[in-house]
Amino acid sequence: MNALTPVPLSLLAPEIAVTLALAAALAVGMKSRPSNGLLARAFGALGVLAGLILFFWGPAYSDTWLLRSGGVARAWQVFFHLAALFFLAAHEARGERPVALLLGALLGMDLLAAANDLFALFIGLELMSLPLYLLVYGLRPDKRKLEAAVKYFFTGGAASGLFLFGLSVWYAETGTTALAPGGLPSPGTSLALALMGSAALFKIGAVPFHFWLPDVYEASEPELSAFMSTAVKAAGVLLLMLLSIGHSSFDPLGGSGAAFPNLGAWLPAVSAATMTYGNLMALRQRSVRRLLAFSSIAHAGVLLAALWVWQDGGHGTELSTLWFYLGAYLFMNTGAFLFLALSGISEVEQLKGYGARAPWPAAFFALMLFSLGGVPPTAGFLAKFYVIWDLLKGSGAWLAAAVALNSLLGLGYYLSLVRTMTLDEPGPRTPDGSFCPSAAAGLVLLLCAAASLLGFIPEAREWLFTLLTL
Amino acid sequence: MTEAAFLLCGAGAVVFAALALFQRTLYGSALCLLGVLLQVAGAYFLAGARLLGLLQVLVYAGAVMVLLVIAVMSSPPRLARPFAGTPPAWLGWLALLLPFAELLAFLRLAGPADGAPWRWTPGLETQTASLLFGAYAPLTEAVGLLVLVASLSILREEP
Amino acid sequence: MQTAALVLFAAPVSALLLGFFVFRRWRPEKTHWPMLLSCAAVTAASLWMCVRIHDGFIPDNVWELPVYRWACAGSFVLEFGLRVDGLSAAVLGMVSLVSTLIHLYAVGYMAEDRSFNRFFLYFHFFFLSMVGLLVADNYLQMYVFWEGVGLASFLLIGFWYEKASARAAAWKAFLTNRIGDLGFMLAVFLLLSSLGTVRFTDVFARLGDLPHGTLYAVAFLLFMGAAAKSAQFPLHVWLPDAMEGPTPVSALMHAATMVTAGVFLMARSMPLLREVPGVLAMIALVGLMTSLGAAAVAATRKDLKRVLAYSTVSQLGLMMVAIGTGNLFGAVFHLITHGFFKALLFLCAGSVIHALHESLNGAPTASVDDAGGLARKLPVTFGAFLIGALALSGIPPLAGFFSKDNILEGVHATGSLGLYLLSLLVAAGSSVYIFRLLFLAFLGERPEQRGPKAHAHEPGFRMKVPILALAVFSAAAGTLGEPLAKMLGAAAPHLDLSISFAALGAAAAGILLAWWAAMRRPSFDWKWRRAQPELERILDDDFGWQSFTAACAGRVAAFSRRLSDSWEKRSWDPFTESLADTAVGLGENLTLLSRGALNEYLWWIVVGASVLAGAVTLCF
Amino acid sequence: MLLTWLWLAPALAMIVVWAMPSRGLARGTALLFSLGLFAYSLWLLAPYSEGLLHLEELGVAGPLGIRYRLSVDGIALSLCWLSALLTVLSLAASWKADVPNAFWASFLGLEAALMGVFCARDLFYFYLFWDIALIPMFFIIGLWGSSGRRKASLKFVLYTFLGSLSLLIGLLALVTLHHQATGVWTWDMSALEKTPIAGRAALWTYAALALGFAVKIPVFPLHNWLPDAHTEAPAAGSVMLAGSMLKMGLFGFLRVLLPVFPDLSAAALPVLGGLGVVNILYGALCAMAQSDLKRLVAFTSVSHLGFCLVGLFSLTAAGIAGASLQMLNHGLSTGGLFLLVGMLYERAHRRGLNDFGELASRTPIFAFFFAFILLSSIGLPGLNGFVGETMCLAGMAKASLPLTALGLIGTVLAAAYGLPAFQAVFWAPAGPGSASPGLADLDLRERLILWTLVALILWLGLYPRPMLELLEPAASALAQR
Amino acid sequence: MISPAWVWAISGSLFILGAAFLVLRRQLIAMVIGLELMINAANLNIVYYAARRGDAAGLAVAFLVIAAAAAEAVVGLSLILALLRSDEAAETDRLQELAD
Repeated sequence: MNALTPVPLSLLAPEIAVTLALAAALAVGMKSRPSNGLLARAFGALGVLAGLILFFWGPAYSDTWLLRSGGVARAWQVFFHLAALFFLAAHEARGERPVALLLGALLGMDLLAAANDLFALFIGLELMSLPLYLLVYGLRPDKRKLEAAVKYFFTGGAASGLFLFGLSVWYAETGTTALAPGGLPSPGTSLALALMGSAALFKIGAVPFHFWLPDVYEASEPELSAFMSTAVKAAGVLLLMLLSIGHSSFDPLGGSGAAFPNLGAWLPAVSAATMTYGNLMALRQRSVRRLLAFSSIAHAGVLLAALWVWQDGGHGTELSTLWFYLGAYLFMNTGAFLFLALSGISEVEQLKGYGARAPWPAAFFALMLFSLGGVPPTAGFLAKFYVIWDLLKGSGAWLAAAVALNSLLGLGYYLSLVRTMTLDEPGPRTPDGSFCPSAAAGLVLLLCAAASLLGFIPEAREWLFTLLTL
Repeated sequence: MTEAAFLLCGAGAVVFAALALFQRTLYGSALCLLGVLLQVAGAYFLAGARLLGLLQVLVYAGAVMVLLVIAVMSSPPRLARPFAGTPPAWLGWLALLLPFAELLAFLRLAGPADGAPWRWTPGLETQTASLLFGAYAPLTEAVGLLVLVASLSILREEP
Repeated sequence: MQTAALVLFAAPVSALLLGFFVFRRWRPEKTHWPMLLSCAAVTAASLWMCVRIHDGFIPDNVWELPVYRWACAGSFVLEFGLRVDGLSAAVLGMVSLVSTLIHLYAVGYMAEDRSFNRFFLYFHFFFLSMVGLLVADNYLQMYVFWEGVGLASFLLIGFWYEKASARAAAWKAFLTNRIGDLGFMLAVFLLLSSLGTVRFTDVFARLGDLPHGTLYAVAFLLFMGAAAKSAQFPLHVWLPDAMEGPTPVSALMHAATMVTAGVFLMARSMPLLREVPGVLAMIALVGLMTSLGAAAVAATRKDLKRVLAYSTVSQLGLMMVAIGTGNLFGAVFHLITHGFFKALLFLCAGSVIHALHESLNGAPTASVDDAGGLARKLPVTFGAFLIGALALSGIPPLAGFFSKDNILEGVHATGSLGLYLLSLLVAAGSSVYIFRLLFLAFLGERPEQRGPKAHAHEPGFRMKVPILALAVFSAAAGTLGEPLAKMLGAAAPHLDLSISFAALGAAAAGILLAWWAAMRRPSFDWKWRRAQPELERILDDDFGWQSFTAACAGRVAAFSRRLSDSWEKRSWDPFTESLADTAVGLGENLTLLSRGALNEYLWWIVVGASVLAGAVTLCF
Repeated sequence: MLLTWLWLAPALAMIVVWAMPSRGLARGTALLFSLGLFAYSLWLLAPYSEGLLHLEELGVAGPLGIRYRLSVDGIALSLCWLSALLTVLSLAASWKADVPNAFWASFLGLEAALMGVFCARDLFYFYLFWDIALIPMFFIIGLWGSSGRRKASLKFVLYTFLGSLSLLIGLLALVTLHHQATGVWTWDMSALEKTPIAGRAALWTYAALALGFAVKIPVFPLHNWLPDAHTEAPAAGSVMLAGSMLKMGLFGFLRVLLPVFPDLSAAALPVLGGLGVVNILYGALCAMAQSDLKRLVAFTSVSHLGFCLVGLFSLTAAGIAGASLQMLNHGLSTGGLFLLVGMLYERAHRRGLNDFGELASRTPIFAFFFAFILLSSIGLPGLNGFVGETMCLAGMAKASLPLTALGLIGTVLAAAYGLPAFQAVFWAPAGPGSASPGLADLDLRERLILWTLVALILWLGLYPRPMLELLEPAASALAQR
Repeated sequence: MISPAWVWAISGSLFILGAAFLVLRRQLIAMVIGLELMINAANLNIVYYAARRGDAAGLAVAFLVIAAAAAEAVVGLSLILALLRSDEAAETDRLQELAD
């Protein structure tokens, strides 16, 4: 591949569509109108949707020096676009700025998925992170949001720094920033990968890089937390996958590489620590948002376990397991956060007796919680089921046991939320039953509910995989 | 010889950085940072990346420093402890000792691959420019977007 | 035969159903009619069976009828059926006859009780269970009715459940019987697992297939069951307390339905027991020991029914001695005669209680202190009691003489002089205690005795008839020896004069001793015993055994409380629950890692990345 | 579709009942529906033949080897009957409760899950239904239980979920081991039975599965979720919990462990049979010390299920058939006892042993039913409990005499806990502050419910052969493995 | 010829010093300085090797990194300014409201 060959523009059509939407949103904001937000969201959703369609319009697989399109990348991009759509459907701010920022972050993610090159990865990472710092800050900031944004910025900046330094080491060692190491792995490349891997773990929210996460999720808008807990986490997983594959023409369907040979040694430990920590911390939370934040840390641990099996390789189903887990998590966690956004609940206290005030929203939330807890017949159960199965197929029996025990811990707090909602008498702080989602948000709720009931279909993972690799 | 000068510039940068760390005032730290940035720019010059050195001076010593100065000036003029209490300082130093020790161990045990000799490549910067607007164009664009997005932070929030 | 067998079940079952569904609601005070009719029908049927068997109409003296397959799984098959042979027919005849009379008696005795209907339901159920037990054709079926007997005894002993003592006695009876049943069931399981069948015919035919150890175990375990039902040491503890029930219940239990079941089981298993002389010897010894001990206790009790109860224990011991000496005929013969005269004695005691009931404050039993000089007030009862006492003592020509004599002959035939002498002692002892009771209650007129009220009177007609009938049977049952022997296929009994005279002498000596102690030197009962509270206590305690078993039961109860409180409620349950708290507590401790300080977050990132980098690079 | 309806119909009915406009309508519909389903489940005997009813399959097995497969053998069919019957009875028993639609719907949901468990032939669906059953029970305990329900509901779900997770790992390991041995992915029970698996991994798998099932039964020392759950659940909930849900664990042993690991099961006899005996004795001893009627009955449950375990692990046709029968018996008698205690609680709002007295004369009908069902529960011959216990122990006698003897001690202890409790409530004089005065006797509805039970108890006690003939083919097949 | 190990030592030290700012300093502005130091350390490495190998791609990377770093600084400093404007000192120990 000639280094000087420019990437054909046609391959970038989806990204261009999103960029245009970004521009349109900004253009909307030139004049101050009350309908700015809605208009911008409409443009944004249009762009994201157009991008989604264009992904499938383009070639099934193409690989240039810097960027790829189609293939596995597309699956991730579809995921990111869905998460963005959910955010746009749920977010009801007035201005156009959040839309523009979100589209920026989405572009970063798209770039991340398509990147064939470490530097492209870095730019994708930055483009994803910077708008998020500002999104957390929010349109009408309060002290807590500002604090969260500052914390996020500095920890995220440190992570970027680590990534960049890792990149420089990689470049020093191999003479290229391409993901293909070209030659045997050396201590230098290992060091580089460890530094870059730390940045990925930071995005995933793995122990001990997770401390920013609960603060940020607690302070920011619930729909933003939903976006971050799904898309950003997925981006982190993707980053880690790319690092461990390290192959320019990588097609994980065909097998895995070994650029990060020691992933096997430490990833299970990090995974177990992460899920245990997340669950133990979640058990004692009084704020629902913070609780869900810690729960997302716990889920990150399970994701890492799935990632480890995938990297361990050889069983042919691991990537689909990972995707299914992410997919199920996208729906159930979005649903849970969306419930918080629409009902205006943030403290566990406020949930008391909510089931009596608003049975249907409460039932919806309970469904999401059961799904997060991994109780059949929900998609969350199926996701854990696949992960444990894959772990047992390999040599990860102890990690499988850890995942199982952790889902018990998890059920402990999910279920006590359900209990608070249904068993307790309504308290003075329980909001009334008003719960009126917009049409778009209602659609998302329905989607989440429907997707969470997938547990009856044991082959759902295979279906999803076929769908994503059309 | 140039190589030695490069190293000297680098060492200067490290010295300035260390100085910056221990400055009690933000003002002092910012000045020291300027020193670091200039030293690094000098190193770029010496490495033959003159355009890059220039950019370093313009962007960093120019734009970023301006921002820093504005921020420093906006903060209330009071003399405060430079170091945070949590975690305790000794724990913080301990944590920093770890990567230092690792760095030394790494250099001693593994060391970087000792590749080709220092080599001047004429036309490198032209190549760089064509690359930036050729194959790297999407990335350049992305960085442009990045700057655009960053600029959104300057927007005033609505009243 | 088939019709008769049908009557055996159909009559009591339909009587019970009628009593439960019809009479209970509509005419509770008439409940006894279906029961009496059913008793009569069963008696007729069983007597007819006796005749058929005695007259040799039944080949081999065994008539069997498979009824239905109860349960089956794989090779495990259990059939229910009927088996009527000489043994069961004879016992059945006695049981139904005595039961009928006691039913009749109970009509009068319970007439004023407000739970008249309930009483007869239980009472008849008792009877039904006993009948079923007698005609069962296999061990498991026998066990089914065996437990029915136990349940009925529980309900009836606790019939007057307002009293704590009645409740406790009922429970004690059931529990003790269950302990014995444990042995019975284990024997059943042993037979099932080694032979695959529990049918008497099959088991006895295939005894040779059983290993010797199994045979011993089965025999021993069966005896364990029998010991509980027939109140043999060490499982006899429930019987004295069982006096808490109404007197007809005691009569039925002691004469016909309950305690005979154990002896019957032993008699039934005789072919099996004969294979294991060791167990036989043990049975004889246990029987003798029980017999002696019970006689000693009986000779010193003051409570009418209690004396009679211990006398039953003692007589049952004698029957066990007969079993132990392989004397099947003697055991069954004594069982039958004992059934008659013990029922008679109890019914008389019932009459006494009935006569005294005003001074008893509703207590179901009476002490000799309450009685005294009853002979004048209750001449008929006294006469009947005298007949019963003579029969029990073994004075010819009354029933007890023949059966007891036969047992003693059997013992003598074993050649063990000690056993023989001790058995003679038992015979003497039985006349001591029963005549002591007779003298004290009916003839004694000590100032310490309260005596009957002026208007105390004989019971009514319905109670007198059974007493008189039983008196006749007690007097004449000795003649049943010959036909019984024919039915059992045993050699006809003959009197060995030397042994007869020895027995007679022992009995006479016993009566004299009783007369001397109760009438001539009453200081024994009224002074000396009171001066020896320690001895009194020991005797009351069955030589310490009662309190020992109570202590054991207390231990188990305490253990269960400890298990439930200290372990389950205070240790294990809190421990499992504390696991949840531990998890929450761990989360509490984990918060120490971060207190919301940004520098700390960054510190962790630096440390994490360093550790990761170090690990990866060094592990490389 | 014959069997599919068995779980699908109550699941749909659950939604219908939920959506009913009024409470009364919901109640009526639910009862009617459960009655219909019971009739339907009885009718299933018609197409049933040769020990197995209808393999129902849907689609083809995908790459995971999972396929929707239902079928019932005699044992499963009898458990379906039991679940359907108990649902009817518990709904009828709660007739007077003023509860929202969700109450009635929960029971139908529970019924659906139970039917699914008993019918599933594919381990995936087996597990799916297994876990789904937890959710309605969580709400039944949590929403309509007594004062301690908040804690008890969570304890119940978490404790049993621990078992479920162990079960899940065990099932996955089993399927994976089977794949390693044969190269085929399958979750089909009948296929898994064909390839014996041995070795260390098999042992771990066995342990995981056994743990999963044991929690549900529950086996000592994992039993202590049960007393709390029973005590706090509403009467109808206790009935379903004891009557049907606990059977899931035993059914699991029977369906999965015994056929797939015959050798390991034989080797596990001392452990699991021993635990069965411990269950018998421990449950009985603890029951002796209880002063709360419901708690007492809960501990008797522990004891009774010990007999089932003993029967199962005798690995003889008699023992297994006896254990299956004992499952039914336990459902009837313990279910009946819970119903009775519930009726008492409904009237007096108390259920301490010493809160009552003299009930035998005050409420004779109630006393009769209580005595009858209690006697069935403590294994009086002629009633159903005896048949089951006898067959279990008779089976065990072939395998291990000491265990049989120890198990028999449980029958003695049964008398030691059952009768004093009966005496305290029904015979003892009512003390001051007793709840006895003014208690109304049973009404016609309650009597009808209890007569049903009494009739079945008598039938199974006196003439169990038809039922045993239904259970026997499956039991013999298991015993021969 | 001087060993490249020296370059590594310098860039590594610079990077660790940057991290030291983040871990130790309490003024947010100083922490921004730390971030810049980290980025510069990486860039120094890249430029050294790019120059040594005559690799235009490395230089292009360095170019874009400078721009990205500037963008990051903009965002960071804007957040700090927002903090300062809401009458707060821009110091870490004032940011402990969100905590467990």
